[in-house]
Amino acid sequence: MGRAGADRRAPVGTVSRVMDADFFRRWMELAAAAVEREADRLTELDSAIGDADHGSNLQRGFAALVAALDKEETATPGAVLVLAGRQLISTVGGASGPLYGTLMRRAGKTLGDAAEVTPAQLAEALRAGVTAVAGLGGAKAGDKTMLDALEPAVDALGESFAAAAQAAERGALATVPMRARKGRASYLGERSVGHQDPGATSSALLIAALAEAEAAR
Amino acid sequence: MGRAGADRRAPVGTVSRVMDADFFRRWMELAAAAVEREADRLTELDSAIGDADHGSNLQRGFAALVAALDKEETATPGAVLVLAGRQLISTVGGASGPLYGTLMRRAGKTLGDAAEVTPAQLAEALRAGVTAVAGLGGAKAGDKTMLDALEPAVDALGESFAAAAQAAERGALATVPMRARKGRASYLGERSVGHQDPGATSSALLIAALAEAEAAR
Amino acid sequence: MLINVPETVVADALRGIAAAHPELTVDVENRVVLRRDAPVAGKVALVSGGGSGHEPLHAGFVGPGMLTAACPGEVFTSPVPDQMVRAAAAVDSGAGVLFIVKNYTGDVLNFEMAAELAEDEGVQVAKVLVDDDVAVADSLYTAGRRGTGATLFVEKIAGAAAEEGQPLERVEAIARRVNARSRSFGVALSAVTTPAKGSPTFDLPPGELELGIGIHGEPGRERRPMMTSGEIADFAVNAVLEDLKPGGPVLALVNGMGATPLLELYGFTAEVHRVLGERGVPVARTLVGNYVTSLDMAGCSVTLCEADEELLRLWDAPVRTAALRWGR
Amino acid sequence: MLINVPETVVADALRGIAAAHPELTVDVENRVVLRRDAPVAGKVALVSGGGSGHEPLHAGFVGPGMLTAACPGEVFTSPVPDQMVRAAAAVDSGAGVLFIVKNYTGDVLNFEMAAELAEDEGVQVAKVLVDDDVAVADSLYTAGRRGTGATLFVEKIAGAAAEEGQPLERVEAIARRVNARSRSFGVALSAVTTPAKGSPTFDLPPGELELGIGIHGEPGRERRPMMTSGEIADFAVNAVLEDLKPGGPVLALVNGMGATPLLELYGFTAEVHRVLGERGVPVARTLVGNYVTSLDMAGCSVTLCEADEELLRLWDAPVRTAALRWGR
Ligand SMILES: Nc1ncnc2c1ncn2[C@@H]1O[C@H](COP(=O)(O)OP(=O)(O)O)[C@@H](O)[C@H]1O
Ligand SMILES: Nc1ncnc2c1ncn2[C@@H]1O[C@H](COP(=O)(O)OP(=O)(O)O)[C@@H](O)[C@H]1O
Ligand SMILES: [Mg+2]
Ligand SMILES: [Mg+2]
Ligand SMILES: [Mg+2]
Ligand SMILES: [Mg+2]
Repeated sequence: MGRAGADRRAPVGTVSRVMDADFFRRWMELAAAAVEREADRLTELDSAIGDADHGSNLQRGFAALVAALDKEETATPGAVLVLAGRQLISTVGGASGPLYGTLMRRAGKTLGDAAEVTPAQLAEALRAGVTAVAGLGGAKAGDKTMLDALEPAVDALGESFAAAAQAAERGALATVPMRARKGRASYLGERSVGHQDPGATSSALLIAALAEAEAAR
Repeated sequence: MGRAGADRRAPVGTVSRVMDADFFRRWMELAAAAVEREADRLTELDSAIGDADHGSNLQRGFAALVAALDKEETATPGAVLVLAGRQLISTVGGASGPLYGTLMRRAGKTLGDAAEVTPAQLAEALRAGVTAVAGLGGAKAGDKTMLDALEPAVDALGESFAAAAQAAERGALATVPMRARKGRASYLGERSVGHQDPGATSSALLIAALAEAEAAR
Repeated sequence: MLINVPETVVADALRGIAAAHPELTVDVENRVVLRRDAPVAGKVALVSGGGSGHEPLHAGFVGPGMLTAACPGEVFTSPVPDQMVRAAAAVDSGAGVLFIVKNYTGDVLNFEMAAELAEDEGVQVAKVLVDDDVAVADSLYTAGRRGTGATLFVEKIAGAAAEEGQPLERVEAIARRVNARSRSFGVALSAVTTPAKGSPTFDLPPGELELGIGIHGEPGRERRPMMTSGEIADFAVNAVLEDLKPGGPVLALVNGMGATPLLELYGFTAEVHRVLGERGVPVARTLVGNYVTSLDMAGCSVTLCEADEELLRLWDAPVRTAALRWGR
Repeated sequence: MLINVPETVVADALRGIAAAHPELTVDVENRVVLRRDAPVAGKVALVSGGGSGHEPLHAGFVGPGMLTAACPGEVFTSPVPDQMVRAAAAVDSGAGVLFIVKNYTGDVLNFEMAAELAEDEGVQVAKVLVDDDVAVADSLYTAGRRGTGATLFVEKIAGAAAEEGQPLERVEAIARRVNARSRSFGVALSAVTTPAKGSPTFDLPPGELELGIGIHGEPGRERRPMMTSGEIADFAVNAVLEDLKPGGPVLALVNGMGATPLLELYGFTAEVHRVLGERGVPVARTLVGNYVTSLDMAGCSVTLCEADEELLRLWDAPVRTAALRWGR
């Protein structure tokens, strides 16, 4: 169904254009740049309901990821995401490291070794990634985690990357009134209400970077 | 010479009236009250160029002293001062404990077991006490210590207790521009300049209490 | 802060540990601290780790009678799987490895990934989760109770069992037993400043305190006007006892969060003993000090472990680490 | 602050020490902490003491191989002579007592009075003054160098000599030698708050530090904009070396002032070793931790002691106290 939506827009937009490894590398670079730019804000959010490290965790991880992409050969979109996932797992730590790492790795593995992938294939791969994240962390929508940004984003991906970015951003904002049920924000109980989830916020950055990569072609 | 001055004023003042053990107990009680009242200021002064304990040190010591005077028999002025000195030594600690304790003990011993003493005898006894303090601590006038209040006070005692109190107060104020050469303020070197010495300040309280005791008769 | 730059805080500390402790092997690049004599033939190895900022936990507990290796993450950030995989490979004598994991999502996930990878490499791995903090409800609505002070009890007692030559299942079972019988409650008198953030993680005015805090600078469950040491002891000990209900003597850890002077901590210890006495709980052993800390946070925690003869014997067994040492 | 009321802080702590350390005798009323087995037949006894707020110094160093008794005063206030007289009478086996006194006017005067009184009671007393802090010029214009970190070296090494059964003159001579060969330099990153005052003893904004501080919350000789751990190590180690000029290997104490996280202290240790390496000074032993503290002050000090074979042997000798333990 996401596919149908994408196909419908194809004649006027660029959404249905296939994406190669270059595109995925650019996505990762734009994501790294966004994390770098927003690191202090992410840490600030994590300071309110967590342990004040989300920004520096992702900064370290995405810097390592970009460096690895510079050094290692990645011929396919899948290879880019698998390498990205491995790097995040090996350098981020914390809760977000294994979760984001798993997101990327599973998405990459789902893409297989195709040299080019369609938006629909990407949407499917990311959905598999998000499912893996839910499986690993045991969270579901409304628990005030990254899933609250990722799930709506994946749902909107078929429409357009820009729509996905908007959905992710809305999802992140929607975590503000939620009471956390997973991760360390859950320790706060009622006191977690009124703060935006740092992981949902960084997820929105990640999807925004995808829309940026798309817009820049 | 101090004596001559005191004698000159005798016809119009009360200075030459002899003092008994009661008088000395009252002096100690008034001193204790003054310390109690000014403890925070003494600690504040000690906080600037020392270790922020002078007020609580003397509070503890003078409270113990008053309690001891309540409990133990003291028949003579000398006995009052010896007991006071012993109590200060056993309860104050720090630099001021042994120094004030020695001042009192030596003054008390100098008074011997006379039932009543004259102002001149008290002046002589306190001078002996001050000399003992200088001997014990190795400080001299201008070193920014209690001696800078005690020495001028003893010099003025022959004139009147009120004059001694004024001299002590002036002496304490005069420590402000001094650079400390003894006690922990000396560690600060030039940075000790501009602060009033806590020990000189408490010495001024002690002599003021003597004048108060005198005025109250 | 006494640091160079936030980015090198952990590596700098590891270089310092290497400099001060020739009895340890410190792999600064890969962030693993090992007993120099590891692997120890025939003995089960204990690997723990977690975010840095809780020192001496865990690296200060590496040595005969306690941990075989520690894997320090970034400040307040779980280590990555690569560290534990490397540690496990380095310490496994063939008798297997016990991972001691504090219950935080990040620690759990990273240790889980590491266990899978280590097992792929042929290492037999068992895991024990430490979750002793009664300030967090152990319910569907939380990530479960946090691991705090009981980690020290688990590491010490399981370490003694391993040193005795007990097999992996036994060491694991003892570790689980210690955790099951341990509960903690913590209080913050000031917030914590991490190197990366450079300012306090939350505002806590001098006249207030946070009840039910963890060890990561997160706010607690409740803020109150300052309480006396005695009132805090009443609150903390009762919170622990309500959950633990010990039937016999306890091990007590009176733990400082980092910036609380030992003088105050000993005064608090007196109050903890008073409350335990009032509640009729005998105290078998008391350990006082800054052991499971939260950087420069002022505050304290109380951990009680319901002892039995075996646990007491293993607690008293010799230990020789940087931060905990007794016996011959 | 984790206290009841300022007036009972020291007594509360002593009750806590008694509760946690059955191996010590604690006379709470008279403020003396003793080895339970004192007097130890045929052995010289070591008595130290000073203001409280420097824990674990001194009570944490009472035990076999170190102090025989400690006399804690009020916070930052030298103890009174009565305490040392009582301690000396309780620990003297007939072999005499060594008073270890940090060089502060108050400590010097109170220990002097105590020595006279104890000698009147027939106890043979020797005294050693510790004055290692190079931040204070040892001149006519000061009360002389302060006693800080070297106190730990003196207490440990003289304690080992006494434990070996050496006579009073020898133990005293060794203590003097340790002091003569030791120098310290300290730095504050925050001011200290005493229970009695309840607010910081001086204003030190977060971006500044005080160089050349003591352990009583007094400001230092100079205030500067914040320096890195490496720059502080350069400054402190060079200040010590300028005065000490060691011809051989040194013992190093990298000491925390109380609120500096161990993580940071180990990072600083790495920098201290770097500077010593650059200056060609070999390090025989390194002790890292919060040992000679100043309540909740953040900061650190470096103490170096030029070692020789005898001092190293005595340093390595077994010690069994609350805060320092090694050997069998
Ligand atoms: N169980 C979970 N499932 C999904 N996301 C989670 C889970 N636990 C935590 N997160 C996400 O991780 C974010 C925190 O990441 P980070 O601060 O890097 O790790 P840590 O909490 O270990 O310090 C949270 O804001 C949340 O979005
Ligand atoms: N050597 C000395 N001779 C005379 N007075 C001294 C000497 N050293 C210190 N003092 C006095 O003692 C005062 C400090 O007393 P206090 O704060 O109670 O003791 P401490 O300095 O040990 O904390 C100083 O202000 C000074 O007046
Ligand atoms: Mg976090
Ligand atoms: Mg003082
Ligand atoms: Mg974290
Ligand atoms: Mg003092």
